Amino acid sequence: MSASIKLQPFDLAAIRRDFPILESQVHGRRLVFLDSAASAQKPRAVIDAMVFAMEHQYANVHRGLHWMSERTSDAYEAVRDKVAKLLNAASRDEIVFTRNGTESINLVAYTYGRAILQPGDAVVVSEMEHHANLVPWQMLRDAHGVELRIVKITDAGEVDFNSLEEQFADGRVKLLAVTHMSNVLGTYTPVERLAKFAHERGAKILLDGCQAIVHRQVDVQAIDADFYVFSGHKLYGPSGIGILYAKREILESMPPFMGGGDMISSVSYERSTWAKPPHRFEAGTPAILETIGLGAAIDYVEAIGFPAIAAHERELTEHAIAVLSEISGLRILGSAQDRGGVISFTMEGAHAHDIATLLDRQGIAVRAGHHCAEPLMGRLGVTATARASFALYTTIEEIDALAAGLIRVKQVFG
Amino acid sequence: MSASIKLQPFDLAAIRRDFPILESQVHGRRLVFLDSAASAQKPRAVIDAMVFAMEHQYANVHRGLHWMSERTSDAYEAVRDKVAKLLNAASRDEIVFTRNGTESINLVAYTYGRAILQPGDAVVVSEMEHHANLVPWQMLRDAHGVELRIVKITDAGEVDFNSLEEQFADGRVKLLAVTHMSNVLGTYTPVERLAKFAHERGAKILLDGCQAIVHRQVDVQAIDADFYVFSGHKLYGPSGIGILYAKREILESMPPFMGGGDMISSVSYERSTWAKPPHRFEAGTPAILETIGLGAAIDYVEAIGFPAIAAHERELTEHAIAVLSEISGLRILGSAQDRGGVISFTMEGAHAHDIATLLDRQGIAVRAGHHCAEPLMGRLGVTATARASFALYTTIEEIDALAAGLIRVKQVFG
Amino acid sequence: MEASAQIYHNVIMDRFRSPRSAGRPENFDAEAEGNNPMCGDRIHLYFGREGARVSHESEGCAIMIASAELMADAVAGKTPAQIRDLRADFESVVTTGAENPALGDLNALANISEYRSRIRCATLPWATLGLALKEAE
Amino acid sequence: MEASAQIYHNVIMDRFRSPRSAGRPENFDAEAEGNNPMCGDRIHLYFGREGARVSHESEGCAIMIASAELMADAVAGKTPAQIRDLRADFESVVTTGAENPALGDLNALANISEYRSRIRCATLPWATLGLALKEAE
Ligand SMILES: Cc1ncc(COP(=O)(O)O)c(C=O)c1O
Ligand SMILES: Cc1ncc(COP(=O)(O)O)c(C=O)c1O
Repeated sequence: MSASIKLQPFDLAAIRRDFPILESQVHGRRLVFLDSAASAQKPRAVIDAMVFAMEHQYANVHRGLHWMSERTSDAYEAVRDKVAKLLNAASRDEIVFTRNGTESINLVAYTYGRAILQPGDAVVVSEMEHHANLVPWQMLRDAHGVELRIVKITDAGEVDFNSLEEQFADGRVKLLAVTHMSNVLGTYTPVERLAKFAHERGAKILLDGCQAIVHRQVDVQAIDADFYVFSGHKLYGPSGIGILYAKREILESMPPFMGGGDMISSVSYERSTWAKPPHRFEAGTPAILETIGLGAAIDYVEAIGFPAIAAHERELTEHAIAVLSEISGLRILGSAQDRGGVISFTMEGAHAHDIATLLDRQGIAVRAGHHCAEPLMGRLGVTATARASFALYTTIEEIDALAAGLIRVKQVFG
Repeated sequence: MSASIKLQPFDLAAIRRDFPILESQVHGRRLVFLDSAASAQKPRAVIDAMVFAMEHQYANVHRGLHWMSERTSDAYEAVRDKVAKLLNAASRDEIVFTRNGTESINLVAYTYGRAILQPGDAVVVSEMEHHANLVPWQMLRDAHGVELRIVKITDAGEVDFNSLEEQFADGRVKLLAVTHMSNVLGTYTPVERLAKFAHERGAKILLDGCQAIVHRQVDVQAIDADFYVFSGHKLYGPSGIGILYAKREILESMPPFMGGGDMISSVSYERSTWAKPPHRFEAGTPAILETIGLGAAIDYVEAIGFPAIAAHERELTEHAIAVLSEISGLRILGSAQDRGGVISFTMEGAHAHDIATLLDRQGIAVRAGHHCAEPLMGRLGVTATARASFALYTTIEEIDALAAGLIRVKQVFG
Repeated sequence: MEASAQIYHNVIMDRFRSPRSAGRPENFDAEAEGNNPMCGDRIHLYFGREGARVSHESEGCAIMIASAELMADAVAGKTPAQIRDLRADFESVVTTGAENPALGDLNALANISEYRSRIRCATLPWATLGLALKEAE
Repeated sequence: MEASAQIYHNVIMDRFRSPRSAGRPENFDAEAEGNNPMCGDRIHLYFGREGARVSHESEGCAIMIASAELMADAVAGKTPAQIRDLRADFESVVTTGAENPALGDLNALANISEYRSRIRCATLPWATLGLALKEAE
């Protein structure tokens, strides 16, 4: 809604008031929400933007000549500019709206994967990928004869460049698809270095930014990313909207994914011609309200500013590592040099599920399981972990509550 | 929100108060919104349900063990039951959540189309399909060698059963994909008869219910539909959520569409196994808030009741045909026996775009163009039409305003 | 209907009703075809180098046809470079809505700027002329 | 922690900490494997027809392991038909939360009904026993 963004000082109490749900009680306790990496809560500004559209300015986009449709199209397309600016894309036409990060990766696997990659080419992913950045490539392998290779991670949870060298050695790798931040270990990957590495060897790079985009400034041109994907719902926006960024010439080389309204230039029975990107990849009525909500979320985050968010979350993460490390029998997984506010852990004698349930009784929401990263669990020698993750609204007190809660878990399971 | 639905008498004034946007002014005139077939406006109940979730009960679904996640999963999965009941599906597991009707059809074309249909098999669509039910089959034809055939419509705008016989004559047709209601002509197709026709000849039937679901009770078991698709945003729900219904044994035979979280049973590098339907087809974080909004929309529509809605819309349609027919030079396209509240027309001497713009100056929103049905335009011998479409909140006065507006258009273009 | 008059200006309705540059001329140096697939507007344009004569066969809305007509008037006698400048100035008028005194009657289309989806109707003849100019080079 | 005590009942913690039916027996008539791919819970179950003896090798959460233990107690000496009835009754307890006086200690798991995603932890041993019973037929 606000055209010019004014930076606010980082006022945590005020920020928390922006998120109505943080007032909630769970089992008679104030909610301590440490599951934002799965999906973040929504600020008032996002709720208001969606309500405003539904109450005052809504119609289908692109296809109408009337006032409501024109204004809704303007609001919707303005978000493409916001996302382009957020990522520092060279052009708004490099931004494709999808449902979520998962669809963004599948779109690439179905179109770039089947039309540009050739049987015999290889795709490399890392040992710490979310299923969203593994299963689409397995499906591509099985349907299209592209080889799938796995680059190892070190015990610290970082990409192993020796292993990367090996995977690339025969020159058949055409795509490196790798996370920008692990949703299990909190590791940030060295994306500029990875992009350079891939490009020097004639491969493109796809970055799964679902976690990273929430916590730090991303500049796709500085990184020289070929593809960058993320989900709106983790960035304080609504569910149902995701982003695929790709370089213009790559998008132009890609055939469409889904067919239908809005993605065509002309249609006859014999032959249809496709619209230019990004519309080529956006078939049917899009997630209009959700896109508008995402725009409000981007404005919100940018008004606070990534430097302030990153500083706050760094403090949280350091504090969390310090207090959790003091709990005997608790093991934090991963120790990357560059890591963010996602902490997975196990506790001697207590299964992750029991930890999560016992914390929930105390109003503390953490996640437990394989976090859609089953192969990584195998690499770490566990079947499941508990995970606490932090957002811009998380407080030091909440981390202390987690630590206290875990000590109670130990008492039950001790 | 309400478990038991109580039927209300059809109180149009009260219904209009449920839709905040209907109070809007456009160019200084009260909005007359006659573009609901493109996307419907949202009642307070839908807005409230989404706001409630964002303010009080939100987390990612399925993957969490904590209170917020469990309650959100409950609210989300309850909508599957509501949709199953709305369609009278035999089981909730036959309901797949997608982004929109377009994605639902693409999902079928990518999975059923590529895994079950064989090169040389034929798919039949009609001359009055929306691009959403044409382009995916063209893409399947070009990628997979399935033949695409077109069944003619009569001048009245009804499916021509002689033509249908011809298309099926060689026994190669395996799928009949046809609209349940035309978004241009307002024609309802005889779906029970079409299903019986297809089944007797060994073909399955897919019905595009994007328009029909809004206006009449649909019973997929009575129809004996194999696939039924629709979009939430036309049924007074939010954008970003669509439905694919398919018979259980068909869904079970289909491979997944997109890969990622939530659609797997287990994942290893070599091989992943798929979850059972419907989850097999729902990769990644779904449109949680939008699904909850759709649930509220279904409750809303069912509380009013399809018999009352259909009766009201029949009255509107008859009135509209009567008053528009009196305008000399105005031609209504299509005259099917069984038709609903979507009226396309042309006017001598005035292009559809000019009609729409001139009506917009008077606060009246209609659509103009090819309505994502370019081949149908060719069949009708026009390049574009203007279209007025009615919803449960449309009034007789609004139709009179349209007629008066069109008379002014004639004055300008006369 | 005062409001609508701003868009369906007399000049526009006049040129739409009684086009002066319509039809296929006997001699021309280049021709080009333009269409807007979203609405079916279609224009076939003929360009005569001498005197920069433009004629057109058009099927479409009033805005597109009037724009073709006013364009034919405006470019008459101009050089290709001048025409290209004129096109840029015209596109800025119809996208911003700010009239440009140097453009004369072309300003009649300024108010179309309110209708983002109709701007293409006004600019289609100019885009097609651009193609014809390239061909004529 | 009173609230959590409702779920991590003494009976449950006791059987989780000191399982009595764990391990591979020397003789058995059927075996079956169960796992919950969503969390990695895994149980290998052995069934001896005589006296309906159940033992298990389990890796997983307290709820799953305690449930396996309590199941082993509950089915001892029962016929396959009785076991199937017991399973249905137990599943109704853990899905509805309503205790069933006839089920004795199995009611210790009733409160898991609040956690829809944990109900599978409690029912996994029973589903696996179902497989073993089929094999033993
Ligand atoms: C008959 C018909 N089918 C399919 C669609 C596509 O719906 P959506 O754009 O919501 O995917 C529409 C609406 O535009 C329609 O009217
Ligand atoms: C690293 C990573 N990639 C991909 C995803 C998938 O995101 P979504 O479920 O929104 O598609 C997630 C979130 O679950 C994630 O953390």
